[in-house]
Amino acid sequence: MAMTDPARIEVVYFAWVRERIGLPRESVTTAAATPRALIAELSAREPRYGAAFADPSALRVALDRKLSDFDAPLAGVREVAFFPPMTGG
Amino acid sequence: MAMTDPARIEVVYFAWVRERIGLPRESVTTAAATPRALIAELSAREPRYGAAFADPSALRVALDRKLSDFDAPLAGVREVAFFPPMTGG
Amino acid sequence: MRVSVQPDRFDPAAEMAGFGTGPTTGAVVTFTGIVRDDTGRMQALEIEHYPGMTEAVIADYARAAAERFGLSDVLVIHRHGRLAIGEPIMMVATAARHRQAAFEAAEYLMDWLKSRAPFWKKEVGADGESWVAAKDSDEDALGRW
Amino acid sequence: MRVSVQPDRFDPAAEMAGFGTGPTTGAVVTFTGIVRDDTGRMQALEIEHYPGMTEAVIADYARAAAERFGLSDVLVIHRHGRLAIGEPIMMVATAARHRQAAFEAAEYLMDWLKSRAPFWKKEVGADGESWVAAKDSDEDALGRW
Repeated sequence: MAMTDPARIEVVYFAWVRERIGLPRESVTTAAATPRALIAELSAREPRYGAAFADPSALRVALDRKLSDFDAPLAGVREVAFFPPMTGG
Repeated sequence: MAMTDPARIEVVYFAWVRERIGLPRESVTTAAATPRALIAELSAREPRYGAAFADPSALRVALDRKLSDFDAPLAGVREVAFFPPMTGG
Repeated sequence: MRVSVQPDRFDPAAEMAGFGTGPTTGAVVTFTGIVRDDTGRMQALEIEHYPGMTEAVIADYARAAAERFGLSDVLVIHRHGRLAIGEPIMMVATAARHRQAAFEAAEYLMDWLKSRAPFWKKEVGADGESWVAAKDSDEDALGRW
Repeated sequence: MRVSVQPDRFDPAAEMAGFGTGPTTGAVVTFTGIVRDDTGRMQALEIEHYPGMTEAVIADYARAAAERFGLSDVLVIHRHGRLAIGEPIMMVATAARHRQAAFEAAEYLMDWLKSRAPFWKKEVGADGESWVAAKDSDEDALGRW
């Protein structure tokens, strides 16, 4: 798993991701270098994360409130959000 | 020129066709079988008709208030309208 | 369905109020055309029409749009007579289940009314009057339907 | 340009009043999305959003639409929270010189907001709750822009 220096990141969840994890947001200290590494790390913690992150292709990720992708670097990012595809309009 | 039994027809003009002819409408007794024959007949009468009808491709025709074409039969028609292409909306 | 051909000014916002209510409407689209002065020398727009034919043609297209796009409501208002800069010329409103049908129906109506409803526009300006010429692009737009 | 992300109900007709006035506007298009009950068993629509990101994303698309389509004005209102059947969810309005630009800008905004603005809809019904799934067709619609 890609690692970097541990940093404190706000992790935010929406819609059914939030419901499965049971939290709207949490602070995580992690050395994960990418969102993909971060969800692997969280999924190893507790089954509820595994249930939320089971299929990354059904998820979207935003870094500091900009839509991004699961292999983007987390270095310097303060807020990571995971959510299902949007249904606005 | 295609002819039929003479009949009294209301002929109606709009926009610059009306302006060139100088009338919004008139009753015409004609044996013309089609709008094309009718404009030939009217054009032979006076130059102002010739000026209005010089280029039939720049004109549209309606028979009894339905858009039609210059070779449609006039038999039974009570109102013929000549006008430029529409500019609604 | 409502169709009005009228000389009187109307308020598009007021016409929109109450349009397309009902449990099957998920999308409402409105189009408003407004008298625009591109030259800075226009004083008014005069719209001539063919009484009797105009109303029938608009009603035909409104019915066709309602059927083709499954509209739950449709509204067309078109003015004639002398209009000042900034005044609304016409309005189309469509209500449907989904956004695509509402958008397509409004564009369908606009495209057909532009070239098939018997209206003729004349620009009245400081330099005189001139009839607005029909555009080939408006006729071409009909090809998509 | 005006963008509002709000829990409060709004009146699309009132929002349309005064929108897109100005001498270069010849065409105004509005789109309103309304809570629809297709099953007869829905009680409400709950809309969750990402505060801070939502406003920024909508403003970005509104600016992009204004530039790309030469809009003289643009308005986006989108609600969040709990909405009853028949209430307006969101509204887009575009003002341009010509009808095609106004229509295209409104559809462009709708297509992008549908799939890129961070909102999530949940249907609340007599039988329970369910998140609305994103449609492939909405993602596909982005291909045209």
